Amino acid sequence: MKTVLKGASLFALTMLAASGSALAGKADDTLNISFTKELENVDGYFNSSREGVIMQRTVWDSLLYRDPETGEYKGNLATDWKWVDDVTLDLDLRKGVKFHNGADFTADDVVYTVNWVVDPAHGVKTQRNVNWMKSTEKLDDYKVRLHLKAPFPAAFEYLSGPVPIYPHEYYAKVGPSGMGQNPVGTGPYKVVSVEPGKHFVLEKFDGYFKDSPKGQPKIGHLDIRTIPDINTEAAELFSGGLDWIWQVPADQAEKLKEMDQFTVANESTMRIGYIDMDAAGRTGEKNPMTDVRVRRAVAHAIDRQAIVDGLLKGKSKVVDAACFPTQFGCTDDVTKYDYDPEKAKELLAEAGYPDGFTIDFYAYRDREYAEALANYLNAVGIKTNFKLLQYSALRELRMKQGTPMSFQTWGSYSINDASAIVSQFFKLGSLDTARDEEIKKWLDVADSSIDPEKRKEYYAKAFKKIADQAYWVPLFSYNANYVFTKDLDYTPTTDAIPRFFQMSWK
Amino acid sequence: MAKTIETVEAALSGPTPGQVLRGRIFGHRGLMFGGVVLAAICIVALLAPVLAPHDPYSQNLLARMQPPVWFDKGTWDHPLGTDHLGRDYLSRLIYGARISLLIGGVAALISGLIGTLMGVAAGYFGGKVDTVVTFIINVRLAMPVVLVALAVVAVFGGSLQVVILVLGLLLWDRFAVVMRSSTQQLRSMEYVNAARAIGCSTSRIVFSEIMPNIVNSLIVVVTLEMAHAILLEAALSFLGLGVQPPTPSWGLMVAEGKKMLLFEPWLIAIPGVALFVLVLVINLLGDGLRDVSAPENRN
Amino acid sequence: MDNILSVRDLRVDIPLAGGTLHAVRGLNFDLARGETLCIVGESGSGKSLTSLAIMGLLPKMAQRRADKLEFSGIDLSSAKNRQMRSLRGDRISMIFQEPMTSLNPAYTIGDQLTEALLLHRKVGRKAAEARAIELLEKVGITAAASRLEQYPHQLSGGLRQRVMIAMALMAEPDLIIADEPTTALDVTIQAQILRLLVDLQREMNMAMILITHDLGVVARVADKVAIMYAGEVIESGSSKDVFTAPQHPYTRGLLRCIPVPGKTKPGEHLGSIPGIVPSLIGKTQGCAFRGRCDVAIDACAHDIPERASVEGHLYRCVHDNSQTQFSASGEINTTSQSEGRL
Amino acid sequence: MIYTLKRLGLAILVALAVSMLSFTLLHLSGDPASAIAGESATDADIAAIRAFYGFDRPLIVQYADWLFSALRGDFGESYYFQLPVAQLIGDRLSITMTLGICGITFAILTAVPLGVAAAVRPNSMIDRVALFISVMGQAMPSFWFGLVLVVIFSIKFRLLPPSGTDGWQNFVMPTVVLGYYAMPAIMRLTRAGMLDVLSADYVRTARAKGASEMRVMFKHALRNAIIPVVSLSAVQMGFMLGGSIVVESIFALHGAGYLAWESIGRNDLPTVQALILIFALFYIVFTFLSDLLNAWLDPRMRVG
Repeated sequence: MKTVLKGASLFALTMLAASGSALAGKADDTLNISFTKELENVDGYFNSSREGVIMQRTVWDSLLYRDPETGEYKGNLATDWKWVDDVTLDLDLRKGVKFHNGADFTADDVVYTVNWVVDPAHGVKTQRNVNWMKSTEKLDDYKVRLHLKAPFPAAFEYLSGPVPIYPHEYYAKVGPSGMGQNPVGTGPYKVVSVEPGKHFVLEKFDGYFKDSPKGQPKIGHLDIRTIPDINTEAAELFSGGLDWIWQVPADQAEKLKEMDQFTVANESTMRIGYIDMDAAGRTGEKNPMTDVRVRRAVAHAIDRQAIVDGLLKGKSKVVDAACFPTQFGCTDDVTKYDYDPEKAKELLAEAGYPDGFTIDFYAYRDREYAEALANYLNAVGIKTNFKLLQYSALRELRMKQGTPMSFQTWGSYSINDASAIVSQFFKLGSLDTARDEEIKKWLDVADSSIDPEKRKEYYAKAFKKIADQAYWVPLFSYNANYVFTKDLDYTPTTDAIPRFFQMSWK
Repeated sequence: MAKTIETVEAALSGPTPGQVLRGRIFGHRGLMFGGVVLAAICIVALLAPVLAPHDPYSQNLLARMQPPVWFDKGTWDHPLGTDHLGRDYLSRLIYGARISLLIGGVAALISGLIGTLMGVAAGYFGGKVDTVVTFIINVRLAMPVVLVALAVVAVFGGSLQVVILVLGLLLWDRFAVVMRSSTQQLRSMEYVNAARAIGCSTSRIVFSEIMPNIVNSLIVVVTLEMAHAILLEAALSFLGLGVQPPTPSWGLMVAEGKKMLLFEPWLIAIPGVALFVLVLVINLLGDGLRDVSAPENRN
Repeated sequence: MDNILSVRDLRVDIPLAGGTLHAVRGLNFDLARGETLCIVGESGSGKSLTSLAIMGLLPKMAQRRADKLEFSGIDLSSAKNRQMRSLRGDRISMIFQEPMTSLNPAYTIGDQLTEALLLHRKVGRKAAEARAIELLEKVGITAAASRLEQYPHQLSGGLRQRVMIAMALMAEPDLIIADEPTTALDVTIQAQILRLLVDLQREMNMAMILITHDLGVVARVADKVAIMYAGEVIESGSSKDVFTAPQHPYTRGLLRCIPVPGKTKPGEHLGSIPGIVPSLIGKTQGCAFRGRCDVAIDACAHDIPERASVEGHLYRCVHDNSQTQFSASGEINTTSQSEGRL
Repeated sequence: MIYTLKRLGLAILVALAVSMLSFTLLHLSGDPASAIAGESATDADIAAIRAFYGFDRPLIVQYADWLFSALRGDFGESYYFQLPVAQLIGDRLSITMTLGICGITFAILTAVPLGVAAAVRPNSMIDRVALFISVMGQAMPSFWFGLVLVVIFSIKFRLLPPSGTDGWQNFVMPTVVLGYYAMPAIMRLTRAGMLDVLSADYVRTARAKGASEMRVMFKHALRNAIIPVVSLSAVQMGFMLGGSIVVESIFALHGAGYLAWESIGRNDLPTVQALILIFALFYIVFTFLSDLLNAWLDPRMRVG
């Protein structure tokens, strides 16, 4: 038994070390990529997954482009833009751009796409991406006017992200499912074949317009497969069947790095983890979470630094405010709770729980982290009744009845603006567990003002109160590990959107 | 003369039935091995608080995945190493025996109750009852177990109770099929007819005439379904829809160690081997009991 | 007359957990073409094993030994499997006692009838089927041609046994062994089938070993009789000798159990022999029948000599019974016990 | 004929009951709208989706609606993929079917000869080996076995690809894992059946005809012993298809089992619903076919 186990692990390691990347994709100019999740529909308006965002940036273009290095907005399909007033934006469009199917890009495509997606009857999956727009009108063949429903400071962020432009004649003909199966865009790669959810083959689009801010695609082919199991992924990597994998868990990434056979890159992402508590008492008046001292006790009970060091590793950081530090409006100047189990116990005793209490603790992902959190809570006397639900089931529960306590994460859809997180959850919506009128008022001001300084001021007010009242216990920011062949030149970005068009062979 | 007859008779009369049974039990290697190891696992499970060197729930995030003692970096403080949260693996393994046995035992009990009830009713009453029960069995068999179990656990959320209940409610088919045919055979037996003729009540006939005679095959099915339930729980946990952490179930431990299969294979090997041994000995016990209770029907 | 089958000191041992079961102990007989040997005995007396021993079809665990086991000049005791196979179904064939289960349920009558012929002779399917039809008609089955397409389960027991007989005759064997061919059948059919079998045997001039416990049949058809008890032949000889002058107390008991038309009065008890057959496991000595025998003496526990009353009429008993004739009544108990009843 | 019709009617009833049960069970999860909406949807998104798919109607209406569409081969549209479920499944089913057929073939091809050999020589070495293999197979968790195979054959020896569906090589390990799951039961039944049949009178009859051991074994004995094995194999095949989830997830075979698992996680009800029904139908069809095959093998079961 003993020798068998020892033998087995030695065996596994030596054979990993022994294998090279004989079949690496550089030779046939194909980057072999794996996603761990099935992508439901390549049509970016009808998926809500990270893989969808990646495909959307690869196959299509939006009106604007935000440089991930500088954060500066550049023209993509638009060349120039100007606010007419708070709710009207005029855009000049780029000439000479062609879709993959040969059609010319004109104002008709923008008008059709925007007017189609803003209609709720068409069932665009992520309404927030489009429902701030009212309509578009064509001013001439290469000029459009965009009408907003209300002032929307984050408009550029959205226009440069989740609003890709589709060829109007084609989309009118095939609709979302046709677009999903035979995608046509203007982007740097065109889709050669699609097996829904399984396998996508992309080819460099030779007709990609020369002065795109995205740059020109360099690698000939992208071959994307879905491999759900990290072990299989790693095995494929070793056998040369894959050149690039990502979302590699910290432990595996560490081991792969030790072996020094691949490039292991780590970059932080905009996703943060937090504990959500039922401060408003939706699950019951006597719910201990309604007491601010209990919530503060929770904050003091958790050794966030140990979780970051032991579990998340990489570029993850402890966060104190309910936002990701680079987001516009985010501030670090809030109440901080250090790890102090004794203080947590004192606070609990003060609140009338000298012996602690038992409470339902929900989570939907990263079981490991949630389990570690539960263990910290148990240690100060908060006995957790741990429940891991599917995301949808937990969300349903939170919206209908609320949950006393849950481990949540939010990736802000890679929108580098605080509104993408705090305004989602603290404006008395069904997922607002604090239900603080004051915070809502501040956020309303911050969200709709177009004066950046005023926005910052009001967001700061909100973050301070959230921290002070410990409505959430912000925990840490996530990171992503990318493991790829040493032949590949690639640097990951904070927004966790791999840009294949910027990768090249060394 | 009388003496010769005695000798002849002595030559004819073998050992008593009790002796035969005892001889068969102790002579059956699989049965003995299965019985002894299973008993040992049960004892370990019962004495878990005494035997476990650490609290199976106490974590140390800075001492995660320490290897077992036989690796270079292993220490005797954690003879089987620590898991992904730095919890003592041996302690979790010992407590895990309780969970696996509980899941196997209670699930088999629930399914045994349902299946036996349906099987005996169908076999005893025949006619429409039999038709209905056979139909229900058919429906049950046609439902893809893993899929339905996954869906139900996904709907109700995984917890020990839910998993046990789901397995119990899904695995009764074999009980029903076996009990139905056993009861059918018994019902036509003379002593059952006799009991009916002298006016015994149905429940009396079922409990004092039928049940004692099907208990042998019942026990065999119980062992099979116990093993089945344990394996199925492991599969559900592997797919992420089994019992919930921090419960130290072996199935869950395999699932948790799965991610590190390539790098720390011992993480999955230890609970995997424990699971394998447990299921193996339960099966050996079941096979052995079947051989012993009906040697002519081996396999 | 040349013997087609010669058996000397045939033994069948079955090793069991509790010791060796000596199921057949030192059998001797000769059989010539055209002759019928009837082997008579209770169940467990070893008569079926004897027939299987000759066929070479004993269960794997059983061990066969013989000083001589010669069929038509071929030494069966040393014959290779291949040679045995070429004899079976061709020159020696067998009819089993269970017509209900002796036919393969998965194949048609025609398939099973023609199988032996196709295996042993270079004949085409057509010819084999023609022969099958001919034999089916011979065994008294009407619409023989259409029967070939039928399956065993579509036939009654009597018909199946007729099929079995036809099957055994397909290759015109020299020796036919019929192991209680009528036991499983209705009494009315039993007689028909036996009659048929004997007629065919005579017509084809085959040697036949008929295993039965119907003494009435034996009296009618046998040329030779061998009475088996507990693995041993305790009396053998020509049918006439054995029936008219039974020597062994067991044989006499048996004969008393047959109702004789005209002699047995209605309502009169038939004879029966109380007691049970002793275990044959381990070393046995002396007369196996002594536990049930009314004339047993202490010497019965020792070796029993083989005696001859007349030429070819042999029996094993301590008493020289040819000198002391038993009367037809008295010594042998006539209460109706079922144990030893045939 | 009447028997066949009755059998068919029963099969349809069973299928109906399964669909009704699973439909109810799945809709106990409540409103699937938030699942469809995805992680970053707002309340408004969910309300729009709820109205769009008609989740506000009574359950029975939704079921009836679903059933009548399903009868026309229309299983609705996947919430997740925005594609007709029928098309989605049709695509994946061929993989699962290939896997199932390979798996059951592997199981039969190993189990039957092993079972026959074990029955011919009970308690011999080969019998013990066969028993050992079957006991191992019954106790070994299939995900563990699959992962061990990946480590050995994909990484160590690089003989077989660890994942994907590009060629026959991709199916070797999944076939072995899936087949080994079904093999012990088939092996044991073959052995028991052969033991039974080998002591049957008609086997002795065949021997008495001078048939060779091979002929006795395969023509006379196996033909009869195989009848219950056929039924069992059909049942196992049904179980295998439904249980291929684990194997498909390990080897990244994008078959129907894997789709089912993912769809459960995504609350993609139309897909899960259709898959449960289709797996049930497979089971029903397989058992029906095995009855027909048995009737061919065993004339006693032929009716009319």
